[in-house]
Amino acid sequence: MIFIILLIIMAVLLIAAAIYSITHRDLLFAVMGTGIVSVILSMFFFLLQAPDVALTEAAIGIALTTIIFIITIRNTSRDEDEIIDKEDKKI
Amino acid sequence: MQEQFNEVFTKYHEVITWGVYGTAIALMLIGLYAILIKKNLVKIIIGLTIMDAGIHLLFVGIGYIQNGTAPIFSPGYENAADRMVDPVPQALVLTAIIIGFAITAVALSLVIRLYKHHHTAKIDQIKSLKW
Amino acid sequence: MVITPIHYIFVPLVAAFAIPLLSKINKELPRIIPGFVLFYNIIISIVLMQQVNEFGYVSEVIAGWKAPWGINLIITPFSGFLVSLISVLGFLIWMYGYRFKQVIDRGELRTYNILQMMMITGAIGIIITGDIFNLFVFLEIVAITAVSLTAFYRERDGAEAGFKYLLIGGFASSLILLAILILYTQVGTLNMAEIADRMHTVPSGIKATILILFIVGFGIEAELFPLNGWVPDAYSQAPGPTSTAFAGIVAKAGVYGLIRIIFTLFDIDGAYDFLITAGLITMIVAEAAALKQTNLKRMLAYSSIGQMGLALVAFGIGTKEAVFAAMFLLFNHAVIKSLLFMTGSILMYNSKDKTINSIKGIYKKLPIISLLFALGAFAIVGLPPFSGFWSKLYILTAAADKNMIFLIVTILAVSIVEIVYYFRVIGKLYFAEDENVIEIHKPTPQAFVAMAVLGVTIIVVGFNPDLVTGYFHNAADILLDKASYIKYVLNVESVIQ
Amino acid sequence: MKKAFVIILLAVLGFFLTKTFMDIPFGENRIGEVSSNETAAGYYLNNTPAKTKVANVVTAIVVNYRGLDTLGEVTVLFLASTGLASILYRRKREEEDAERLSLPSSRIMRTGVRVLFPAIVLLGIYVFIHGHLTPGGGFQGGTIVATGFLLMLISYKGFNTDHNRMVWIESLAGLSFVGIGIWGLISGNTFLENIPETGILNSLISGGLIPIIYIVVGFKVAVELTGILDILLNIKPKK
Repeated sequence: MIFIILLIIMAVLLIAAAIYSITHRDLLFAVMGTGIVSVILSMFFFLLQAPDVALTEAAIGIALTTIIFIITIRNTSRDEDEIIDKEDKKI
Repeated sequence: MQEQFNEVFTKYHEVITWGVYGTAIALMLIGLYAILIKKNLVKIIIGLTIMDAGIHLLFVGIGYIQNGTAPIFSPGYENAADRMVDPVPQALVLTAIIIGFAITAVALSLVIRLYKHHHTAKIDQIKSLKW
Repeated sequence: MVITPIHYIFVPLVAAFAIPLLSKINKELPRIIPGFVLFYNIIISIVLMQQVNEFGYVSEVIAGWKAPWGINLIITPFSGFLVSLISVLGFLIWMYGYRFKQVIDRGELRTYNILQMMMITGAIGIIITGDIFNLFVFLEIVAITAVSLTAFYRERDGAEAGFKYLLIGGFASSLILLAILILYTQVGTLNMAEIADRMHTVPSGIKATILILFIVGFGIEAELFPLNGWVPDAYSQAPGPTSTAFAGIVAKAGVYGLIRIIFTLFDIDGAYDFLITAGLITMIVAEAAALKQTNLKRMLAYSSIGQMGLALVAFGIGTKEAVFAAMFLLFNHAVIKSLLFMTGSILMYNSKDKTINSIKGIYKKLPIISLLFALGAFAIVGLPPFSGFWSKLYILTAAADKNMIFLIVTILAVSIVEIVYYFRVIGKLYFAEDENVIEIHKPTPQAFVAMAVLGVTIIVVGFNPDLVTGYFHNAADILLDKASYIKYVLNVESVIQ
Repeated sequence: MKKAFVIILLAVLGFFLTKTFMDIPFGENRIGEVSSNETAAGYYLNNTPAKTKVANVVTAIVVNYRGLDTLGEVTVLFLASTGLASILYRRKREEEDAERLSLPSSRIMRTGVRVLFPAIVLLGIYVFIHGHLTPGGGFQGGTIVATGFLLMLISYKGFNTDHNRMVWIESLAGLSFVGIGIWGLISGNTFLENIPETGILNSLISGGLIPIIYIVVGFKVAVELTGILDILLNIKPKK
């Protein structure tokens, strides 16, 4: 029973985080959204008896992908539509 | 414990199927939507990452076997081969995750360079080549 | 150590991993080592082709696990022909680009050489592997190197072309991954021979889904319409040797992947009709687009797409004669288009603004290059007695055997379009007044040798097509004989000598 | 307009994918009887403990049965870092006044990172040494080590990776991976063959060459990812 409850909660959270990161205009928050997707995905993998994949996703998806996205945003614009003044995008 | 799990699994099989396959396909579609609609290059790459995440989930979901254990022969379980989940999709996903990361890194470095040239990261403002 | 197919993979890898260290010793080493590696590829090809001629197949298992369990490499007459072609072209491209960007920094020189060598290795890997997921890995190697090379020049719009390629390529690789997954759930294996063996058990609806995903995925490397949006940009922005490699090597690997999957893995009849339709549309659209290009390299890129479309049409006819003609066309296209890109890059480099208009009368300053370009142009439109004529003739006869009148008319019409735009360039090159007073950068002697080899090949094969046709007939027979492939791979015990 | 078209396209695609995957029952055993060796997965599960003496079947597949994939994967990472360097290439002068991305780090943060750094690196090394026994392995361990270096790079302005040493480690790790493969060829077997099959299942020294290859992969992945992060972190920010 716990299996199903966890699975459903994770499924909902995954989709919610994905939609959040797609729709949010502030790219920094959008990237955080992908980070959350990775966290939940990693737990999902663990639930589906794939500890190796879970560990990889945790290490690559949560830490490294997020940081390279943040570096990119620092070097480009933080606002998706680039309306906010470019001076204000310091991280 | 096991019988109980099996009973619940069979009873809610449809819900579980949708919970795994449905989520994975939804993630893919959300990612694809961002790739096709969004104008910001970083958002497009976020879409690519999310699409990949969906495919990876689909891989692991395909490999899962009811009541299976992780494919590791830990001490005391040396003869558990017949109730382990499928290890092949897991090995493939491992490769796919690393390759996906490499592609993301190269894509983001291209975005940085494009921004330096054009002072924008929006696809409709970078048009020296025909899109 | 006996030469086996794995030498194609590990020798370049050793070189690639060692070059960063060796470049500390001598600045010239990163330039020279790829040459040795690519020359060794030719030696491997010669040795392996002898074995292929003798036994029909050459295969090798990796890590000691025989075929369905481990990864195996297999060389059939068709893939052996492509691999040898790529090896020779790779070496010529290295010669052509040997002094390329003479005055650049050490770091950049190193990356350029590593990436160019690994792109060729990745293409060879796509062709010789017998495992569907391994093919995906090699495809990614090609994609990453191709993107980095496209974005190599900082002053051009390479980054944009590269991003476009990366986006389309990333999408394609996701689709191929998905196709592999669905295939795995149905047959429980990743070995291509075993997949082909078990394909009849797959429900036809799922089979069609998998095939569509594969076609879209590989169509991007094989320049299939409408997935070829990246081609003209990448070809025109990449360095000269790299665009030659795109046309001569990467496109061949993409076509090979598509053909291997449709001919060996699947047994759907509709796939052949699909190939004809897709090829025809690709051909017509590309040749029409080539007509209105002003940039020479873009024009060559569209022409290349058109030729790939023609090759797919020929494969799609599906008879032995047609498959033979398609292989001949692939050979001709690789040789001729490489020559055109090599000479075209030099012409472009010496013109004022990279348009066709600005090469007016350049032949006075670069007579040999202009002559070679004209030779390539005559050959690719199919004028006798050059080699391009024979492949087009064989395709037309193959189509005539099956009474495909529409196909014949279209191919002839497209040839006229080709003649128009190639002759426009030649007209500009030879018969227009010289207006530009620019300094001419002469190509290096090595580049001359590389181009001359290609030019001589065109003429020799043009006068003696029998030199190669016998081999292609044999290769076509074996490509269509799926059962012998399956039997050979699944019974293999160890390396066949 | 474009939005509506895309949504219709996605709906059609979603419908077909759902339809395809709903035909593949979730949780069903597709491996078949393990001892029958009918599917690849069954063969691996049946033979791994006896033939390769590796407890973690995923490791056995990644490193041994499908070793060429792993070699290709390491190559992809290597080429990505090479390509990244060429895409973001800067001249020497730019490099000097480049300002690294760093957190506005307090003393607590820096002390914390200094304490954590050895622990993280140790954890990473533990993960890739035990790749054949527990979940994890070269890729995971290498990534964890790279994360440790990332923390150091962003919290200490003065901390720099020794570029020269990184090139050495990267090249040597790559060469030894290929070298292990060539050893198989020279000794009359096949490329990447797992020759010394000694050891007892579930002991640290078991599985022949598999743990060694995974350790090499761990070093290579760690250095490559650190290199990628180093290049990206040192970009000169725009004014």
